[in-house]
Amino acid sequence: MQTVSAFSPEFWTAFAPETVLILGLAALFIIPNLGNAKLRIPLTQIRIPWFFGGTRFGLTGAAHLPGLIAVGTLFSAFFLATWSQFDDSFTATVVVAGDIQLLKIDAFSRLFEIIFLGAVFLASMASLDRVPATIFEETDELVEMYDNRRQADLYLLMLTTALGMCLVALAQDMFVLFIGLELASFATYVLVAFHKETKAGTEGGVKYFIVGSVASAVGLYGLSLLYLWAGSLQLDVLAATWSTNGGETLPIVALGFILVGFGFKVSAAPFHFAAPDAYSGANSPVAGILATASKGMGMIGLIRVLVVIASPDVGAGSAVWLIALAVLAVVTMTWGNLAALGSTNPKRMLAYSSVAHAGYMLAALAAVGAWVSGDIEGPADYGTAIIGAVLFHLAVLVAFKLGAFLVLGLLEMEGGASRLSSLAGLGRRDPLLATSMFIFMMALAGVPPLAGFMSKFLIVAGLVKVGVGEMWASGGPVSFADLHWVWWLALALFINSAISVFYYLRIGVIMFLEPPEEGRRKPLPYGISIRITIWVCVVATILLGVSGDFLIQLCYSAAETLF
Amino acid sequence: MIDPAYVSGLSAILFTIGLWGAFSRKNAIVVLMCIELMLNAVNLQFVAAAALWGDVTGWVYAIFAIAIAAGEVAIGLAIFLSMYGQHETISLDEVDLLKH
Amino acid sequence: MGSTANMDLKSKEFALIGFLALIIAALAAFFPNLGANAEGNVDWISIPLVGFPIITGVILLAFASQESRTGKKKIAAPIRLACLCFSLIPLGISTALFFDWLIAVDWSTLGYNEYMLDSQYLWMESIGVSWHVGMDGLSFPMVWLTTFLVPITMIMTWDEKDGATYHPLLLLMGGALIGVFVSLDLFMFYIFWELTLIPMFFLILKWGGSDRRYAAQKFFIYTFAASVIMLLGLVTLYFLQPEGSGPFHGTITGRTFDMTTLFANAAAYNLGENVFLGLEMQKILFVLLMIGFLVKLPAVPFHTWLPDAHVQAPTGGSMLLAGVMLKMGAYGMMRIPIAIFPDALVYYQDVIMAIGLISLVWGSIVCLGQTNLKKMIAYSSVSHMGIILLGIASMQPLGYAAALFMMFAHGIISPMLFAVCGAFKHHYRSMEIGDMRGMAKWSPFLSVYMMFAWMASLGLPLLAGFVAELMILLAYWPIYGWWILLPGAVLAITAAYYLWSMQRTIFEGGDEGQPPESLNGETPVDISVHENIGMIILAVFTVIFGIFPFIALGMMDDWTVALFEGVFNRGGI
Amino acid sequence: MSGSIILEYALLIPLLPMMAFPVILFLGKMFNGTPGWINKTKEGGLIALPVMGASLILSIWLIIDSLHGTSGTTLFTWFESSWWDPATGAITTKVFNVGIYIDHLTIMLLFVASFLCFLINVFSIGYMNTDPINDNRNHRFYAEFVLFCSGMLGMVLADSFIWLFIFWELMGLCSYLLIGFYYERPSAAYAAKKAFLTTRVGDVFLIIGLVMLWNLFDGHLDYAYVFNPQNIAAVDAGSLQLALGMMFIGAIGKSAQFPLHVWLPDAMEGPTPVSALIHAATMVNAGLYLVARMFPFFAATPIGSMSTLAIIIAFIGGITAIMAALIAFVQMDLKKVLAYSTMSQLAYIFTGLGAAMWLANNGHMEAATIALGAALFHLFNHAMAKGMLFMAAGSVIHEMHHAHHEVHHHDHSDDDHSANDEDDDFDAQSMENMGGLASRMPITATAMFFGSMSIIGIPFIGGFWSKEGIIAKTWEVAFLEPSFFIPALFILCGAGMTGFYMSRMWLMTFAGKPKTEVASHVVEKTAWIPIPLVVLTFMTLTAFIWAGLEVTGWLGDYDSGHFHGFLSGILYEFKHIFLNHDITLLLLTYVAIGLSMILGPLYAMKLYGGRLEEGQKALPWMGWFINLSGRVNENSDFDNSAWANSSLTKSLHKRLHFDDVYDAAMLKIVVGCANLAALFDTKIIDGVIRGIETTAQDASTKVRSLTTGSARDYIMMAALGTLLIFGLLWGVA
Repeated sequence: MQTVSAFSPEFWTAFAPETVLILGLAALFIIPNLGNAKLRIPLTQIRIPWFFGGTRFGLTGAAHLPGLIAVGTLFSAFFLATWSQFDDSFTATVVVAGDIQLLKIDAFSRLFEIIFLGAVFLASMASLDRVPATIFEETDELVEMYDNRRQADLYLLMLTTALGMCLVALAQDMFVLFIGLELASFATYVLVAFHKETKAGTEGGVKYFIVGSVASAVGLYGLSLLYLWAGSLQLDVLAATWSTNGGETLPIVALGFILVGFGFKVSAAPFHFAAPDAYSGANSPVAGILATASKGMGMIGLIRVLVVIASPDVGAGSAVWLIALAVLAVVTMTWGNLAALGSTNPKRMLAYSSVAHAGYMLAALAAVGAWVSGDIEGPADYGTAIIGAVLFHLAVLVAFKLGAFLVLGLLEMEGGASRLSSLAGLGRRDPLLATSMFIFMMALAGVPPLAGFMSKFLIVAGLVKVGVGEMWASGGPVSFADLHWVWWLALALFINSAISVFYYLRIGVIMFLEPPEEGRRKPLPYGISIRITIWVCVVATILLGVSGDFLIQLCYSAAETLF
Repeated sequence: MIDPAYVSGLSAILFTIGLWGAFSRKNAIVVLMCIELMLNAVNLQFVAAAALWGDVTGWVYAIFAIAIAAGEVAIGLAIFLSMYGQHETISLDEVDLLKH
Repeated sequence: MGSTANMDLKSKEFALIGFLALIIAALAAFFPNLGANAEGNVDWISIPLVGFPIITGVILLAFASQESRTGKKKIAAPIRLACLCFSLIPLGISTALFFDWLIAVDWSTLGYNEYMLDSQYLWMESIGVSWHVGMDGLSFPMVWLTTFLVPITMIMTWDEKDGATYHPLLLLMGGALIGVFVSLDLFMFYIFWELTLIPMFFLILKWGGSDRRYAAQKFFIYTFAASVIMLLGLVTLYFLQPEGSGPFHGTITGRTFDMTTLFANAAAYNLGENVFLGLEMQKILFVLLMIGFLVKLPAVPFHTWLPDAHVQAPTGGSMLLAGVMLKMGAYGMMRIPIAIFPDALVYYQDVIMAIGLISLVWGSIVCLGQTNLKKMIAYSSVSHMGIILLGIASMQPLGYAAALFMMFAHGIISPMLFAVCGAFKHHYRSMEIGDMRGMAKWSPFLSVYMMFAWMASLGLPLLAGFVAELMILLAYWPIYGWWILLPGAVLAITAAYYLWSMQRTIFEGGDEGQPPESLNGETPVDISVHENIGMIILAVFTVIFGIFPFIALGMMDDWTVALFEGVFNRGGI
Repeated sequence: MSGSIILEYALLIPLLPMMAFPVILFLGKMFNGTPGWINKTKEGGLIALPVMGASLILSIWLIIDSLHGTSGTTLFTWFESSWWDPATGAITTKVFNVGIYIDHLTIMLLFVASFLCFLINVFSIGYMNTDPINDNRNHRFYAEFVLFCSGMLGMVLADSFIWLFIFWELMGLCSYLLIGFYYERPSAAYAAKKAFLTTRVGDVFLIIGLVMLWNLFDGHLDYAYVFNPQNIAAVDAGSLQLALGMMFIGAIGKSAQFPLHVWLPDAMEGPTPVSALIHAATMVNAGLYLVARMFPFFAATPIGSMSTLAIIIAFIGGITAIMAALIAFVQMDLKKVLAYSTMSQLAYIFTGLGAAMWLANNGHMEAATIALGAALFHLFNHAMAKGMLFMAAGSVIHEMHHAHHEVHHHDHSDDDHSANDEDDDFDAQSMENMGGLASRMPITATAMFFGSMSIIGIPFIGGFWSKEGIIAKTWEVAFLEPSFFIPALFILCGAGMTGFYMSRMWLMTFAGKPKTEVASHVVEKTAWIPIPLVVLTFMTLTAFIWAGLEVTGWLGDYDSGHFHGFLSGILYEFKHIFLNHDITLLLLTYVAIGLSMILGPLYAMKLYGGRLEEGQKALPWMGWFINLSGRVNENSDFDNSAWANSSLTKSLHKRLHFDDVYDAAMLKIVVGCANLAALFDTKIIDGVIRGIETTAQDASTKVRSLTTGSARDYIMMAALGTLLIFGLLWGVA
C-alpha cells in the first residue's frame, strides 16, 4: 500500500479516472463556449481575439459535441478504472493530508468506480439519442433541447454525478464521503428536473430535491453527532472508538440518523417515497442512473457505516442495528413488491421494484452483521461472500435495470412511456426490443440463467450460509431450530420474488399479447446509440448470468479488502 | 468558554424545529429555509465538537457544510423557479400530479 | 400435405437453411469429441442433445423475429422445415443410444449413483457449479421420450399459425426439457428447470385460447413460486454438505452443487447407522423440495394451474406439457429428495400415499363432471400422476419401476389424447362434449384414434398404460391392503368417463350424425395427413411398449434395484 | 412339462387372428366400396375365414397332441421387476412370463372356441354381407371379430392368471366394439357402454383378486406354480378364499350372473353373429372358465376351509337361473329370449361348479370330479346348442327382413336398414310377427328344434347328459350341506321353466299360422348360413358319444383322466341315470325329466301351440310335435289372463327393475357427485389461488395510496421511519 499526498504527481496517476473526468469537465466548460469574441483593450481600439463567447464557431457549437465529449471522457475513465483493476501492478493507494486519510484506492473502491462510471457512461451514451418526452409540449422546445448549451449542461451534470460517486467510493473520511454524496446528489437533483418544460419533470425534481436534502441534512446531523462523540470522522478512528465504547447512546443515535441519510439514497422504505416520483419525472437514462449508481452510492455509505465502523463483532450491545436492519429489509422488499404489483406506470413500477431490490441488499447486510456480531461461528469468508454478493448485485443491476429504463427511453423518444399500454404491441412492432425488455424483466424477477438470477441467488446463498452456519458437522443430526433467524430472511426474499414475478411477467404479456396503442403503429425511431447500449445491457445480462464467475471473483476480492 | 453541551443542545433544538417545519409547512421556500435551519444545527454541532476536541477539522467541516448549504439553496431556488413556471405555484401540496 | 404448397423456397432461404445445417452438423460432429470425459468416451449429451436444440432454436427465433418485423411470410416454411430436421438429430442420437444400450449395456451393472456418458466440466468454480451430465435408467427413458415427442409434436401441429416462431419454440422447449433430465448438478438442474417455463409460457401466450392471458400467467407464477421454494431447499442442502468434498467445490463457498457428490455423501451416512443431517432436518428439506415437485406434478390440491394451462394451451403445447413437463415433477422427486432423504420418505410415506390417492380419486371424479373434452383429459392426467405417487409411496422397487413406466407410458399416451382434443378443436371448433353426436360418421380416422387413445389411457391390456397400473396395484396391496379398493374404483370411473365422453361425441346421432353448431353448417372434415402420421406413430409405440414393456422396463428395474441397494438397504428402516 | 413341436407354435393360434386384425382393418380402409373387395373377399370375410381355419387346425393338432395330461411351455419373459424386503433388505426378482398351458379344461374350451369361431365366421359371411346396412363397414366387423377370436383363444391358452386377465379385457373391448357396431343407434351406443362398464366393474375386482393372489403366492400367478398343492397348502386358506371371491366377482360380470347381468340382454343390439359367438358361445364362458380354473385351490385346501365361497357360487347360480328363466317367460324378442336362456344355463353351470367346489373342498373327490365334469360338459353342450340357436334365430331374422323388404317392395338400391326400423315399426326380431315358419325354413327349424331340446334337456339329446349330472350332484351336496337346498331347488324348478320358455319360443316362431303377412313370404335362401346349422345340429345330436366316452370323468380331472370304452360308458350312464341305486337321486332324475320334458312343453303348447296352415308341411321329426301342440292347444280351455296381468309379470316385463335402479344410481348419485366435485374444484380449490391474487392486488392499492404525492407527507413518513429505527435500536440496546 503506497501513500501519496494530495495533488502530488503520483496522485494524478493513481487517480487517472477522476483526473480524466475533471479534464472532461473542463473541456465541457470551455469548448462549447468558444467563439470569435474579441476583447478590446480599454482606451484603445485594439481588439485581441479572445475566443471566449461571441458567436460560436460552427464546429464547437455543434449540438452533438458536448455529448460526444462526455461519452468519450466517461468511456476513457471507465476503461482506465477497469484496466487498473486487471493489471497486476495495481496497489492500494492512500491519499493523506497531514495525518488525515482522505481517499483510498483499493479493489473495493475500484469496483465501485467501475460500476458508477459504467452506469453513467451507458446513460449518457443513451442520452445522445434521447430527445425529451414531448407528448404535451410544442415542438420548438425540441430545438431548444438540441441547443448545445443545454446539451453541455446535461453532460456537465452527468460528469459531475460520476465524479461525486467516485469520490464516495474512494472516501476514507465520512465527511469526504458525504461531500461526494452531496456533489452527486446536487447533480442528480438537477438532472431529474432537467425537463423544465414538463410538469412531471419539475415536480419530480422538486420532490426529489426536498426529500433528498432533508434526508442528507439528517444524515449530516448524524455525522456531526458522530464527530461530537469520537472527535474525528476518519473511518479507522471511528471503527477503533466504536470497538472500545460502541455501547454508548450517542453513537447509536448518530447511527440512526446516518441510516436515514443513506436509507434515502438506497431508497429503503419508508424513505423511498420520492423515488417513484423522481423516476417517473426524470427521463429514463437519468432514472436508470438513480436506480443503479446512486443506489450503489448509498450502499457504499451503509457498508462503510455498518460493516466498517459499527461492525458489531465485539463490545457490549454491539449487535444493535441487526434487528433494525432486518426489519427494514423485510418491510422494504415487501412494500416495494406490493406497490409494484398494481402500478400502471412502467417507470413507477421499475422504481418500486428497485425499492424491493434495495430490501434484498439490506437483508444481505443484516446477514453480514449477524455473522460479524459473532452469534454464528464461521470462517472469515462468510461476511466476505455476502458483501461480494451485494457488490455483484449492484454490478449486474446496472445491466438489466438500466437496460429496462433505456428501453423505456426508446419508447419515450416516440412520445411517452408513462403507461403500461405504451408498451403494448412491442412484440409485433419490434420483436428484438421486446425480447430484450422481456429478458430484463426476467432478470429482475430472477429467472435463470440471467444475471438477475445469479445475483439474487448469491444473496440468498449468503443468507442461507449464515443461517446454516457450520452445522453440517459430519452429516450428523441437525436441528431445524438451530438455524439462525437470518435463514428466514432468505425465505422472505424468495416469497417476495415469487410475488414480483407477477408484475414483471405482466410487462411481457402486454408486449406480446396486446395490440399497440393508437398512433403507435409505425416502427420505433431507430436511435443507434441507445440501441447499442440496450444490446450491451442484454449481452451483459445473459453473459453475467451464464458465466458470471470472473465478476463474482472480482466482487469477492473487492469485499475481502474490507475485512 | 461555553460548555459545548449547551451548544449541541441548542443545535438539537434547531434541528428538531427544522425537521418539524420541513413537513409542517406548505410553502416550498419556507421548507427550504427549514432545511437550512437543520444544516445550521449541523454547523453548530461541528463547531462545538471542534471546540470540545480542540480539533481544527471540525471547523473545516463546518465551512464545507456551509458551502453545501449554499449550493443547496442555489439549486433549490432554481428548481422552484422552473416548478413555478410549470405549475404557477410554490405550494408543495398543490404539486401532486405524480402519485401512487 | 398442406405445407408443401407454400414451400416455394427462395434461393436466399435455401442458403440460410443450408448454412444453419452446416453450422449444426459441425457442432454436432465436432463438440462431442471436444467433450471427451474422464473415461474418454464421447460426450453425446452436452452439445448434441442439450446445446444443439437450444442454440438452433434461438438462432431460428432470431430469423423469425426478422420475418415478423419485415412482415414477409416466406421464411415460415423453411424455418419450420429446419426445426423438424434439427429436432430429428437428437432423436436419432438418443435412439441410437437406446438400441446400443439395449443390446450392448447390461444396466444391472450400473450401480447406484453411476451414470452412462457421465461427463463433467468446470462451470463456475467460485460457487462450485459444474456442467455435469449423464444418464441412467431413471433419466434415459425420459430423454428418449422428449427427443421422440418434439418432432411428433411438430409434425402434428405442422401448420400452426406463425410457424416461424412456433416451431423454434418447440425446439427450444425440447432442449430445455432434456437439460432437466440429464443434468447431474443441482444448479444446472434448477436452471433448466426454470428455463422450460419460458417457451411454454410463450406457447400458451401466443397460440393459446381465449383466456390464454390468465392461463399463461397462472402457469408461470404458480410453478415459479413453487420452484423458488424448492431452490431454498436446494441451497440449504448445498450449505449443509461437508466442506471441500467433491471434484469441483467452490473456491468461495467451499461446497459443490454436484449431485453425485451429494448422493455419495448422503448414501455414506444413510447406509451407516447414523442419519444424514438427522431426521428433523431431513423432514424440513424434504418438504421444501417436495413442494416444488408436487406442484409441477401436479398433485391435488396444487393442481388447479393444470386445467387452465391445458385448456388454453395450443395442441403442441399441451402435448409437451402433459407428455414430458409433468414428468419433471416425478423425475425430480425420484432423483433428489427420495435418494438422499430415505428416512424422511419413510416418515412421510403415508402422507405421500394419501396425496397420491386423493389426486387419483379426485382427479377422476372431477373428470366425470367435465363438459370440456380437453379439461377432462387434463384432470385425467392429474389422476394418472397420482398413480405415480402411489408407486413411490409403496416403497418397493416394483412400485418405483411402475412409477417410472407410468411416466414413460403416460408420456406416450397423453400426447395422443391431447392431439385428439386438438383435432376436435381444429376441425370442429368445439371441444364441448355433447355439442356433437355421431362424428364417427364424418371423421372415422379421428374416431379410431380417439377410441384408441381413450382405451390406452384407461389402462387396456396390451397397451402401454396397463403394465404400469398392474405393477402399481401389485406393489400397493401388500403395503396398504384394502385401500386398494380406491384405485380399483378409479379404474372403473376412468372407464366410465372415457366411454361416456365417446358415446356423446363420436357415437349416436343417427345416420347423419349431428355436427356441432360451431361449424355452422360446414361439413366436418377428417384429420389431415400429418395429424394422421403423428397419431399412427404414437399409436404404434403405445402398442409396442404395451406388448414388449421389457424394452424400457429392463433398465428401469435395474435402476430401482440399484437405488434400493444404494439408499434404503441398511438392515431395515 | 413336456414340450412338443406344436407347443412351440401354439402361440400362433391366438397370434394369427391378432395379426389379421390390422390387415383387414387397413385393407378395408383402402379398398372400401370397390367391387373386388366386396365380391372377392366379402369385405374381409374371406380373409378372416382362412385365418380362423388355420387356428382351428392348429388347435385340433394341439388337442390331439396333448390329449392326455398337462403340458405347457414358457415362451418368453414379458417383464421382470424386483421386490424388496425391508426387514432383511433382500431384493428378489419377480418374473412375469408369457407361456402356454394345456390341460383337459384348456382342450375342451380351445375346441369350443376355435370350432365355433370358425363356424360363426362362415355364418357371418352369409349373414353380414347380404345385408345392405352393413355395406362398407363389414371390414370393421371382421377385424373386430378376429381380434375377439384371438382374445378368446389367447385366454384359453394362457399359462398365468395375468395373461388370462389381459385377453379377458381384450375380449371385453371387442364385445364393446361389436355391440356398438351400429354406433349411430343411440341404443347400440348405450348398450356397448353398459356392457363394457358392467364387466369393467367385475374386472376391477378380478384384478384386485389377482393382486391378492400374487401376493399370497409370493409373486407367482402362473398355473404351474399356483396349482402345485404344496404351494397352495402353504398359503392361508382364509385369505385365499377372499382372493378367489374377488376373482369370482369378475367372473360374475363376464358371465352376466345375478347382480351384474344387466348388460347381456342389451348386448343383443349387436349383429346376430356377435350375439352367437360372444354372448352365447364363447366370451360369456370366460367367467365359467375362470371359476373352473379355481378348482385345484378347493381341492388342495383344508377340509371345509373354503365352503363359503362354494356356497356363494352355487347361490349366485341358482338365483340367476330362476330369475333369468322367469324374465325369459315374457320376452317377445327372439334374441332376448335366447339371451336370458343363456344367462340361465350359465347359472346352471355355476351351480354345478359350486357343488363341485364344495365337494372337492370337503373331501369327496370322486363326486367332485363328476360334478365338475358335468358342469364343464354342460358348458360344452350349451356352447354348441346356444351358438346354433342364435345362428338359427339370426337366419330367421335375416329371412324375415328380406321377406319384409320384398313385401313392402323396397328397392334395395338406397335401402337402409335402421331407416326402415324408424319408418315402419315392423320388428323383424319379435316373435309376434312370426309363426308357421317350420315349413318355410326347414333347416333352421330343425336346428332350432334340436337346439332347444338340448337346452331343455330332453333325454339322450345334448344337454340332457350334463344337466342331469349337475342337478343330481347339487342335490347330493344339498343332503350334506343344507344351505345347498335353495340353489338345488332353484335349478330343479329352472329345468321345468327352461322346458317352458324354450318350447314357447320354438312354437311361437315355427308352429301355428303366420301371424303377419311377412311371415308367410319367408324363404330360406341365403347362402353360407345353413352350413353351420347343419354341422352344429350334428354336434348336438352326437353328444351322447361324448357322454359314452365318460367325458365327465375326463373333464373333471384336469391332467390325468382318460376316456373309457364307449359301450361300457354308455351303459354306465344309463344305469347311473335311470336306475340309480340311490332312491332319492332316482326320484330326482324323474322329477327333473318330468318337469322339463312334460310339464314345461305341455304348458307352452297350451298357450302357444297350433297347427300349420293348410298345405304347409313340416319335416316329419317336427311335424308330430306341431300337430301335438295344435291338439293340446285346441283341447285346452286354459285361461292365462290372471298370470299375464299379475304384478310379477309386469315387473318381469321391466326385467325386475334392475336396469332402472342401476341407471338411477349411476346418473343421480355418481354423476351428481362428479358435478359437485367439479364445481368444488373450480370454486373452492382454485378460488383460494384467485383469492390470494386479489388480496395481493388490494394490498397493492392500499400501499400505493400511501404515496400521496405531497412532498411534506414524504418527509413526515421519513421522520416516522427515523422514529421506527430509533425504536428498533432501543429495543435491542
